[in-house]
Amino acid sequence: MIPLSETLSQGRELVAEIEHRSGQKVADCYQCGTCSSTCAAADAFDYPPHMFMRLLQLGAVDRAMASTTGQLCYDCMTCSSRCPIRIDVADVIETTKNIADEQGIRESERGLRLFRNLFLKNVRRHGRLHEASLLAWFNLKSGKLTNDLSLVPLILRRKNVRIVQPRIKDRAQVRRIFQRAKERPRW
Amino acid sequence: MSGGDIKLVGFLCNWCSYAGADMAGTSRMAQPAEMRIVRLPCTGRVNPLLVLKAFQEGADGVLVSGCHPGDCHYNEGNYYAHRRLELLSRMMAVYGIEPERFRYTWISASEGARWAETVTGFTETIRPLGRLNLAGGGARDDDHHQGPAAGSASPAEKR
Amino acid sequence: MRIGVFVCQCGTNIAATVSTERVASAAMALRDVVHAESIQYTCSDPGQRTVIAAAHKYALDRVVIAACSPRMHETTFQRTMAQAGINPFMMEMVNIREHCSWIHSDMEVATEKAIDLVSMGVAKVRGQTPLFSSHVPVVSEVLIIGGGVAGIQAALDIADAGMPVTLVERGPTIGGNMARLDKTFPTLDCSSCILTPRMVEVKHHENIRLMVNSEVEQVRGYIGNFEVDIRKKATCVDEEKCTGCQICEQKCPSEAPDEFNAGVGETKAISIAFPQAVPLVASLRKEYCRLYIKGKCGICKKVCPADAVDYEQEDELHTEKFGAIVVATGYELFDWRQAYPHYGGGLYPDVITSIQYERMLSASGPTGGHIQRPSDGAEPKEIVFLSCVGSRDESIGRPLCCKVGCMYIAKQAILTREHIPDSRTYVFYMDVRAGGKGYDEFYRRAQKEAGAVYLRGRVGKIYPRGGKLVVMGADTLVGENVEVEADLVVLATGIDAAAGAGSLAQRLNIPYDQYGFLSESHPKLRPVETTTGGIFLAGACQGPKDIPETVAQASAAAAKVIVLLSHDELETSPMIAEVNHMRCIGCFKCREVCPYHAIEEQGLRDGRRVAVVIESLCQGCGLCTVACPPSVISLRGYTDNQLIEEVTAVLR
Amino acid sequence: MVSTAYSYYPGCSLTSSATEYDISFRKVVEALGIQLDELEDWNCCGASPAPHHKAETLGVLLPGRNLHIAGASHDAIVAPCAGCYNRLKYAQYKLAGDQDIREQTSEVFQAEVRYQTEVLNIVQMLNREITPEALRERSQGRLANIRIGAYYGCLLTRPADILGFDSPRDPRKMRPLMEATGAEVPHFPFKTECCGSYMGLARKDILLKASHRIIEVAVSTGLDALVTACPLCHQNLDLRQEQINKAMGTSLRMPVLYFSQLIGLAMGISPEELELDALVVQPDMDRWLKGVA
Ligand SMILES: Cc1cc2nc3c(=O)[nH]c(=O)nc-3n(C[C@H](O)[C@H](O)[C@H](O)COP(=O)(O)OP(=O)(O)OC[C@H]3O[C@@H](n4cnc5c(N)ncnc54)[C@H](O)[C@@H]3O)c2cc1C
Ligand SMILES: Cc1cc2nc3c(=O)[nH]c(=O)nc-3n(C[C@H](O)[C@H](O)[C@H](O)COP(=O)(O)OP(=O)(O)OC[C@H]3O[C@@H](n4cnc5c(N)ncnc54)[C@H](O)[C@@H]3O)c2cc1C
Ligand code: SF4
Ligand code: SF4
Ligand code: SF4
Ligand code: SF4
Ligand code: SF4
Ligand code: SF4
Ligand code: SF4
Ligand code: SF4
Repeated sequence: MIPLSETLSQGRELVAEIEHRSGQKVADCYQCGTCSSTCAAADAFDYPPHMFMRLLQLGAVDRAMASTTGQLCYDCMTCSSRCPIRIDVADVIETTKNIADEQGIRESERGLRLFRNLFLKNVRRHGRLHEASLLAWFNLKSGKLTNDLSLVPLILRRKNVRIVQPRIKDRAQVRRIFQRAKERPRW
Repeated sequence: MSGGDIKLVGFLCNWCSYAGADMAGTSRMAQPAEMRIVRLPCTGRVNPLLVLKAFQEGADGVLVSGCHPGDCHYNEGNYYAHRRLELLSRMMAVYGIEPERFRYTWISASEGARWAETVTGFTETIRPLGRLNLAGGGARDDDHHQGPAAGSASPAEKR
Repeated sequence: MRIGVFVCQCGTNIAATVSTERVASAAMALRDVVHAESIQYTCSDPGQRTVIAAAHKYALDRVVIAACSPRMHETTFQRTMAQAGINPFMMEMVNIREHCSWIHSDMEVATEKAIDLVSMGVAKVRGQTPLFSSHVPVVSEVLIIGGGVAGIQAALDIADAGMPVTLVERGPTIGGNMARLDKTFPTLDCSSCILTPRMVEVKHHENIRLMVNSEVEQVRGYIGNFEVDIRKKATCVDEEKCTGCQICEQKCPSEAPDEFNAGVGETKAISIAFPQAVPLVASLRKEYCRLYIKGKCGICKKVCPADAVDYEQEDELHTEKFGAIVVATGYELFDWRQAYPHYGGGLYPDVITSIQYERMLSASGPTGGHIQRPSDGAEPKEIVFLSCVGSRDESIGRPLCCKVGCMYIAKQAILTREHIPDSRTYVFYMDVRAGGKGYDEFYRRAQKEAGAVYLRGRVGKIYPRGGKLVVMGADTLVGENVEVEADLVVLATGIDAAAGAGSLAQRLNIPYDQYGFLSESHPKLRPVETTTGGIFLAGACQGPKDIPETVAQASAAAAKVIVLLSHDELETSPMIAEVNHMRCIGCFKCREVCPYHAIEEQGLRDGRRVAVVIESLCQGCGLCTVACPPSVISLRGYTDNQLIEEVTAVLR
Repeated sequence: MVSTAYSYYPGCSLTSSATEYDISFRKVVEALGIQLDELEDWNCCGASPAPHHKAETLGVLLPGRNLHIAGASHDAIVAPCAGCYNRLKYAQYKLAGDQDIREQTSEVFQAEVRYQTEVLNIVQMLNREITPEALRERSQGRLANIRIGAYYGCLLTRPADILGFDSPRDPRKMRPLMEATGAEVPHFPFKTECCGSYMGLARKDILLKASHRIIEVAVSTGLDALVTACPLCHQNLDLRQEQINKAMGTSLRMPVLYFSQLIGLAMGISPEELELDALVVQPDMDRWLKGVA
């Protein structure tokens, strides 16, 4: 049950924030479901995109922020490109997810959280991505040691494949970039 | 005070823009109150001298609005209007009037929202310019101010 | 000069934001105003009586009514004036409702503005002189453009009233889109059973002249006196001689697209659209004919037993006079292909439009009433209907609802079950719009009796797989994606105005919207009139409509025409231009600009040549007044002096 | 100093798991006589997880640094990886549109940020350097035996208002060059459907389903190969094709080529030089080139 009198007043500010940051109006959505029917990941979401939009329409932002939708959506924008109202659904989902992050709402999709953190750590350290070490660390930390190992020999069929990327020279600047992003994640 | 110090005059054609302004009213679209509308059959009836006369008599801005090109009730009235008014707007500076004070647009009977936006935008353009001060001396000076005109509480009176 | 000012409260519509009492008392201070009062509902019967009583009591010779828009009640109060013994044109309406009370919220501001507006009205009416209407004779013939069910209905109604009608249809036959339908909702009666007899009636009615393959080119004149150029295009067949035997069509070697059947099947370069066509006459389309492309053939001429084929035939241009015009140009289906690449963009043969499906259902259609997949001719078992394709879709600039899609999908689902009992139909929809008498019941029948599976959601993608079409949609009610492996997909495509409706509207000088649908004068009060006197609308040319509505509107338009033409003469507006002959310099700049050719040259006794205005032609646009170098033309009701007074009243 | 050569941004993938893309691209460019200068000291643009930082600082600063470096020496930068291209365009869009972002970025870079270098993807660049007519001339219908599908995926066209490259619903820009190879390019219904993106490590289940569908439709469309301009798509569709088949219980086979490999083949460059042997699903080159001298 969604207590609408409550959610609609309590959720108002956050919805306005989402609308402002994404430049989209949730009331524009007429719940046609095109977004969901085009989404390759919708089956895995607890709320497919149109229902995600609906939650925001009903002011149930807490539910939207805690849902797996924001975590699993990979911003492919298939939904946005086919929405008959031209709503950038992907942007709405992502903005909501960003706000959830800022509010410290923990992701339930642990694997993805881990992947993102490791990825950024990797880039922060080297300036470039070490695909191999990303895989190794991911497997180690997720406890799925053999994950994707079968791919490694397939990758190694390539001639120039670099197992270890050369680190970039101006690492100080990369550090500054990450420092700034940490201090002010948004402009 | 009726909505500020400035006074704006709008010359609107009966078929499109006047009806558009009606539509804005029917839809209760709030607008600034400085505009005074004069209804005409067609923008083709707007004599450039009439516009200049309005400025001379103390208008701070003049807006002319009619049907979209191709949609004139009289087929080609707005076509002539366009030619005349385009010339007029280029002449504004010659008369010592800021060109922004004169504008002409096309608004149809169904474009109430567009009318409301236009009035709002036009008013907001003129407000910072303030009152028009015609070097040649318009009718605004107090000694020109005669006759009972518009009621005792008229803002013009208090200027 | 004795002016009375009446300030309307319009209940609270005005009085809530404008102090009408203050406006009235301010008006009393204006020159020549001898009476001013505030009235609750001026247009009501007691309101009008108050005005009349005051007019007598204060011996008023001019009146200002500050109320709603003159576009609303000017004629009402002109009539009031006549009753009060005042010339109707000695009354000026001041708009303090639409242009004041409804757009402002501050009482002080709105009241001040209303006072300004009243002072403008008083200034203007002071310069007014009595005007008198004159009369012009009316042509009693009627032009109807478009021969769909709307044009047919209007033509028959008007012709039955005894007025001569010319029905102009640009296609080779009348009947329009309805002639292509199989059965019709909500009663499922057969479309041609209702329509064909009426088409034949048109053909034989003594008061109707039917012109097919014809288009309106130019329109001049005005209400009661239109002059219209009609082009009858050459079809290489003599309409009088052709017997409709179709031998030419059978023998013709050139294939041509079958527009009547919406591309289901092909026809020939010379053909008759369908067996019940009216008139039942062949036409030849040169763009597909070998004789015109390669210079060799001529078979049709040889085989025609009636000697009706005439390759030398030329376009005919007719110029005719009409008193009134009814526009009934109908609709076309939106071409969905560009806009929906995710539905295959027209590449998949088994994704078809609703009108194509309609042709398949029809027993007299190209498949003889058998539903067939275009790709392989097989009978489909799983059939998916998609509503709102090219409707309610802002991403392609088409937010409008097609209005008939939901209902004809229900119809087609029911008919599908009748044609193929072991079939299953699916309907993807967003809302089911079934608002007419018996309509909702009909749509429920599709679910209950025909077993149509209604799925609330739009389809995101269609793609072919193993001879079937995979339709990927969402069922928003269960919140999950769904998929159907369909044999045939039918799109309820959006409705557009007929091609060229916008340019026809420009020729007729009537307004139209961004989709080309023609605009009525007022959606509730004048739904069949246009803003141009004497031109009326019927049917889907005004916006999407079903047949009952189309026919009702056509009869309404006919009634309006009959009322108009039941008088021999029309009253004309006296608000027209007038030349001061004493001061005219004979330059004729005025004549150059007049859109109605209403100015002619006249010699005076002193030998000067001056301009005169032909009263019956002048429409009062005022263009000439501005063009005249010495400013000697005045427009009655809007003279230079009046306008200057109006402007200065508010600025002083 | 501004050079007429292109600044070349290979990005991380092209130098590790997708070197065949790098190699084949360089080979094609070399054959066309164009100079590529690899961007000096480039850094990762953050493409994979950065969608979730699209609106954020990192999404501008990381690719912004590459733009900045390129701007010192080149008029145009080419990024064959669709993800890199997408990120560079995004950073450029942000920098061009917002004075404040420009100032803050300049502060971090300790120099006035240069962001106006033209950003090109591989399709744009090759279309500029070799017209379809010229390629047709060179290829002499070399690939006439096969049917190939253009697979655009997501990052090359979306968001359309920022990338301004091709229609997001119905992209067609790959087609003219593909047809100039002599191959038949039938309509591929899944050309804009998502392959599952970077879900590979964390939620393989989602990815495999999405990729499976694309391969399945490619097979049922009767294609001999798909062509892509994105290393991530390639990874998901080619490298993981065994995983896909295993997870879905199918035995589909669909070679997936890089755009540069296809163009290279048409120009007569050998499959070995284009490193076609690195593909997991090997095309039947004998059949493809049957009858070609
Ligand atoms: C698939 C489908 C199924 C439908 N089923 C039903 C149903 O079951 N029941 C129902 O009530 N309604 C149904 N409708 C709606 C119905 O077709 C319309 O209500 C009706 O046809 C409108 O008639 P009309 O005369 O206004 O227009 P039309 O039928 O479009 O006729 C207009 C005519 O004007 C002609 N014309 C156009 N422009 C010009 C020009 N410039 N000069 C001269 N002539 C011109 C055209 O050639 C045409 O003959 C259906 C519609 C569709 C698309
Ligand atoms: C809440 C509500 C809101 C609405 N809002 C809108 C809206 O915003 N826009 C819109 O377009 N429509 C609206 N409508 C619909 C609108 O009211 C009707 O379309 C319209 O009033 C119908 O007019 P009518 O003349 O047919 O019937 P009515 O208005 O019902 O008039 C019938 C008249 O006949 C009289 N009468 C009845 N029987 C007899 C008899 N035997 N002998 C003599 N006289 C008799 C009645 O007393 C009555 O005066 C609304 C309806 C409702 C219920
Ligand atoms: S496609 Fe657009 S309108 Fe439709 S449900 Fe999704 S967000 Fe709403
Ligand atoms: S952007 Fe997210 S929600 Fe939209 S289609 Fe892609 S994965 Fe689904
Ligand atoms: S005259 Fe106009 S303003 Fe007055 S009551 Fe009638 S509708 Fe209302
Ligand atoms: S043109 Fe001649 S052959 Fe053709 S239908 Fe008419 S009469 Fe018959
Ligand atoms: S001339 Fe020949 S091709 Fe042309 S319409 Fe007649 S029979 Fe057909
Ligand atoms: S009538 Fe039905 S199918 Fe047509 S646009 Fe409206 S809702 Fe869609
Ligand atoms: S323009 Fe004026 S002066 Fe010239 S002919 Fe016409 S009325 Fe006379
Ligand atoms: S007002 Fe003048 S220009 Fe207009 S129709 Fe009359 S005569 Fe012609």
